[in-house]
Amino acid sequence: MSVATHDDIHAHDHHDHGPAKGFMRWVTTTNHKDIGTLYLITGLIMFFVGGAMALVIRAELFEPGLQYVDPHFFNQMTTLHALIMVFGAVMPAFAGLANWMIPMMIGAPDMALPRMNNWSFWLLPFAFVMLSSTLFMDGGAAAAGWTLYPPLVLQTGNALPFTVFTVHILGMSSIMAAINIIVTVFNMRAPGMTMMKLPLFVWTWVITAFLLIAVMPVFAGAVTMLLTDKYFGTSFFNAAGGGDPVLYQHLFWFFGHPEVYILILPSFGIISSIIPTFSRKPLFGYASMVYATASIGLLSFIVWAHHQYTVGMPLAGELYFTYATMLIAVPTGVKVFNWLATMWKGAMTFETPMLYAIAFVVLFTMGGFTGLMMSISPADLQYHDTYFIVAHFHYVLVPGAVFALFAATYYWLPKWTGHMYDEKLGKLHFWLTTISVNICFFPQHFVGLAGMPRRIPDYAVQFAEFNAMSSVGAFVFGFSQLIFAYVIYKAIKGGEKATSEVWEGAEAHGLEWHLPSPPPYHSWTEAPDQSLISELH
Amino acid sequence: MDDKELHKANARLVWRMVVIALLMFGLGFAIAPYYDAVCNYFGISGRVKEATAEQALKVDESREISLEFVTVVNGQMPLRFRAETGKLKIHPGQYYTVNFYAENTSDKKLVGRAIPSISPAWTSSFLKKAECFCFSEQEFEPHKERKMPVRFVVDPTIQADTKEMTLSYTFFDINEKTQTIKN
Amino acid sequence: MKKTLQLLAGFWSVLWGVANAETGSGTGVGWGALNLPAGVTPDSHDIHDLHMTILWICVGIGILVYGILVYSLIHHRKSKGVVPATFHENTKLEIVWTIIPFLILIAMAIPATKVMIKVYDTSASDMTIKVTGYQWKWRYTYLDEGIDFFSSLDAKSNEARQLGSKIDPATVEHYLLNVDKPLVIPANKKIRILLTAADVLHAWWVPEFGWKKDAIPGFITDGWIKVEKPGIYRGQCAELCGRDHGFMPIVVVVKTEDEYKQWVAAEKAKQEVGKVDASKPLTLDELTAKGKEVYASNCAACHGAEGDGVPGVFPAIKGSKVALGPLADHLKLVLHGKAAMPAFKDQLNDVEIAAVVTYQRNGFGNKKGDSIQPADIQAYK
Amino acid sequence: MVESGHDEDTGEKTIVLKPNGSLSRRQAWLLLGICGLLMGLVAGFCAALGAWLVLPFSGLEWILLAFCLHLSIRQSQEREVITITGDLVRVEKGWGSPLQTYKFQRAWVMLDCIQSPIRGHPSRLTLRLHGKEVELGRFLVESERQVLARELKYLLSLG
Repeated sequence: MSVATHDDIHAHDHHDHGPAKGFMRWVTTTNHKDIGTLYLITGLIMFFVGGAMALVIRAELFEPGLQYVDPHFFNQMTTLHALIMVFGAVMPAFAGLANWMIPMMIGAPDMALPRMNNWSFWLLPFAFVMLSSTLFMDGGAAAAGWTLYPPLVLQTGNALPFTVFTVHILGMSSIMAAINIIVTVFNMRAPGMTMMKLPLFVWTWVITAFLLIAVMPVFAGAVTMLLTDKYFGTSFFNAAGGGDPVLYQHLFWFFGHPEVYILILPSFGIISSIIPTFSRKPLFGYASMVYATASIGLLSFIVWAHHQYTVGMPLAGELYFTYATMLIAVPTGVKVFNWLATMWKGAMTFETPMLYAIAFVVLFTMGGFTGLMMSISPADLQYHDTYFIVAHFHYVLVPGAVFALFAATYYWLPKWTGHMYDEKLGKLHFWLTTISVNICFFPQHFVGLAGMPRRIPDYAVQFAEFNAMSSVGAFVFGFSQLIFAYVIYKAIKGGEKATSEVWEGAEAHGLEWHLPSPPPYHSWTEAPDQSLISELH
Repeated sequence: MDDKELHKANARLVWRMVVIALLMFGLGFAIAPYYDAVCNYFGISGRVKEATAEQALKVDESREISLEFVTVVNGQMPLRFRAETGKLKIHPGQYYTVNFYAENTSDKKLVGRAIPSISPAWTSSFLKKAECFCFSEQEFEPHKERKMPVRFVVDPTIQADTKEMTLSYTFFDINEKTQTIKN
Repeated sequence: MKKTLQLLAGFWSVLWGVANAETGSGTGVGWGALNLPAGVTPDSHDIHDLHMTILWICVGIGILVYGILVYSLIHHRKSKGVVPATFHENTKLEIVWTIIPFLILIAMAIPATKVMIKVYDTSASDMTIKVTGYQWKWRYTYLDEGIDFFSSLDAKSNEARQLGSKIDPATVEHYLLNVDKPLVIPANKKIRILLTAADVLHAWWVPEFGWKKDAIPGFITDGWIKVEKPGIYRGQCAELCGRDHGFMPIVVVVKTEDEYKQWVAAEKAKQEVGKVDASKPLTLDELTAKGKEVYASNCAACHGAEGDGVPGVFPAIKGSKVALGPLADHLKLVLHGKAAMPAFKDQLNDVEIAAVVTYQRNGFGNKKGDSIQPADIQAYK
Repeated sequence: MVESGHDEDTGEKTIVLKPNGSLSRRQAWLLLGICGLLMGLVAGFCAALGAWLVLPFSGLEWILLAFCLHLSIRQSQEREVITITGDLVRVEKGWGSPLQTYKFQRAWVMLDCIQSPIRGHPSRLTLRLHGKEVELGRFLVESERQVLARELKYLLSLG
């Protein structure tokens, strides 16, 4: 590694060169903005890929009977849709935002380890090519759901080792991104930028990064054990050799629960940046927001088995996980109340980012309510593995994480490109998306309660109406996203010049608004003035 | 750093990467025998004998627990597996022997392994076995039946309101597994 | 277009039904179509009540939160000329909205705990039924009666659910929720359900009974039911278990105690008959007719209703070497299985095996012309 | 950061340049300790359940974290010490101890501050004499470099 050490330092030698030209600029870049852009574009592409898979699922479910795909292929679609959306769309998009914004927000010229930053991005395209290639293998891609539960997943053909290696590569990429963020935030803050002055987006990402480095090894270990069980005759999860298939579930969810918070905590940060700006008021309860995020992070380690209420845990276990899970409602509630209090008596305007932020608060709270219902173990014996669950987690992930990403994109797009986006198209995108997302997912609550299990390619006729409605919503939602892609394209190409402040009064809400739009290739070669920092909050 | 030096450094890096790739590839082949060796050394082979030596316990005649025996054959294993009795009323502290029978209904030799499971799960620590066929490999000649005794006791310290327990054995085909590995 | 109109009409009728529903009932149009069924067991009533309680608490909190939000959105907007306030902290308020949710949670946890303890109490049951999950059917074993049978998707649904079957599911009664042989249990008896699986994870779930539980290979899990009123209750496998996860329904027929006893007697008698039958020769037509039924519920899932199979995954029977080759090889494959092909030795009796093999050798244009008798199967064994 | 002072004994004028680093060695160890504890607990818990394969992954990750922190801190411990005596300007560069030393005749040395032609790109500050050149404070932010340039110009011109 001595070579890398040398090069990391060496990278600073090139500060005085502008960006290289052409394709190689992007391959060799160590610039946090370039890498952020790459991450964001990858996230958007994978959002469309995963979305296309969702549309295959919804097309098949439009009416009862099998019309288009074989059930085995359907299962591959549900599996890959989830893996791609989680690891391909949402996580890279958040990593992209972190790369773009964190150095600008803490007053640093770049990320702490630019070379590693490049590597952690460029692992992703290879991972996704590998994952997609499994679709064309003998026996098809993994079809056991994104949770990859054994023994079912061990019936996968040649795709299993590729899927497992994809997970390893994705894990490596996220770990390097997380470590980079931790090191950057701890060592690269501008003088005067204390921890309690960090913008909430940075705080939520730091906590996310800690969650990532804590749980990624568990997932890596668990999938490796799947591999050794299948190919090397070990019996970690094989009852025949004295193993336990439920152990995998414990390991998976020990990773998986913090993982879902990895998907939502940065959204909290984004929403906490946007609401104060458009309410023209400081964020209410900054300190309690930080503590609430940290306690959500901590709680996420001790509630995992609420995903497995039906595996036959001892009664004491069921009750413990019920109580622990219910507790999460407290810090989450604090966050929602703080956002409400921020809006209260503000002078609100409703540009697209604010619309998305408000929709986030409303719809994420919906997902929170169903989450609270599911935390109650006896009730979850009914909800478990039904469409009620599907509705719940899509409410927290689509109008939650994805809406936060939309909001962030509209909020910072003028800063990134130097051009205002098309407000009319933005609003059109917002209304189409918000209405269709509800048409898509709200009826799923009903079919779930009425008894439709999840992950089935075909269903009994009494569920037909709501499923048809849900499919219509999904298609409208899917195609509305083309508007989003077009708005971004248009803003990159040109448009009304954005000021450095972009939004009225934004300067009070973060250092990034003191840089010109678009910001210089290296952000804070000029240290932010102490007075700017002390004015924050 | 001039060009010549850079060129040298790059060449070195390439060589290092090639060596690392070869090592990783080799490790892939080495890991299976290595795993076996480690397991043999530490005695982790998954073939743990769960039986403990018989000890004298105070028999609690006043209490009776209904113990149910369940047999399961996993997958497509051609085995007819049953317990001699479906249910037994037992006193905690007293030793009992129950015979299990398994018949190979195929023309081929079978190797199987039985895994116990106890319900309610928390009672499993109270059911102690002095003799058991579980976890060890069992061979079945074609069309032959084998008798496999289980000798056990329920610890008298078990919670007073325990009235029912279920002991299940599931037979897994080990042949199948060794075959898939060879493939 | 016509399809869409039909769907819209159907959707309208559901909403209309909801609006006019007086009472909650488990089936048909009404609240049941939108909400958790009230159920037919003590556990399911408790769970339903608990669900409603939490739902209303959530609705209450929702009204409060959304009310404040909407008020703020209407009154605190810049276009109304509001001057933004500058407050950004209020310790007292923050403590209040930490403590109050905490108290609400405690109020929810108490009934939840009570219900959970009841659900877990499987003691003092009247009978035990072992349920084993297979890919993709259920096996029911009455531990006390010695009755043991498989239960898989009924032939009609199975035919209609094939890709490109051109059969409208709406014309199939209980589409995907019907089986060839349902589980039969007596009403008002506490029945312990013991769950396990033979290959991968499954989960046994009848919504009207209030709970589901995973079936895990090598392990047993349990639950109990005490159904209050006779009737037919339907459910499905709830844990992804492979290709045909969506096609392994559960049907439970609950009979009065007397009727149940009659059923048990008849079932035992039938098992005797099955043995006698085996020695009687059958005609080719009888065999193919019976074979078609057996094929539909046991083979069609993989090999296709028309014997076409799935290229590269499941071999076709139409024109296959096995079906047109020596009988011994064909029987060996059916009886003992191979790789993904299950062994049907213990799942089907001799008559059924003879019939299905005959059907395979003579159906799908495989004009082999031989009729296999149950006696041949016994001889082969 | 630019710190200037006098050597008490010799009365030499010294300027110490260091890059911004908000994490001290001690804090870094604390951070590593907390992460190690967290990851150790998690991996230990999994190993206790029987999933010991998590341990090597956790271990590798901790080592990577430690390595990255080490790199970043090493970068922020880069130092440049400029000492000005009667007729000599000495520049020492290094980490911990001086690795490179440059000496210039005070009377003849030239101070150059070149603005980058690209907007927003950092300027370069160099000392030059007879084809020998050394760049100063590459790791400084722009405003600090300007302060340094002004101070050096003043000190050198005092003659």
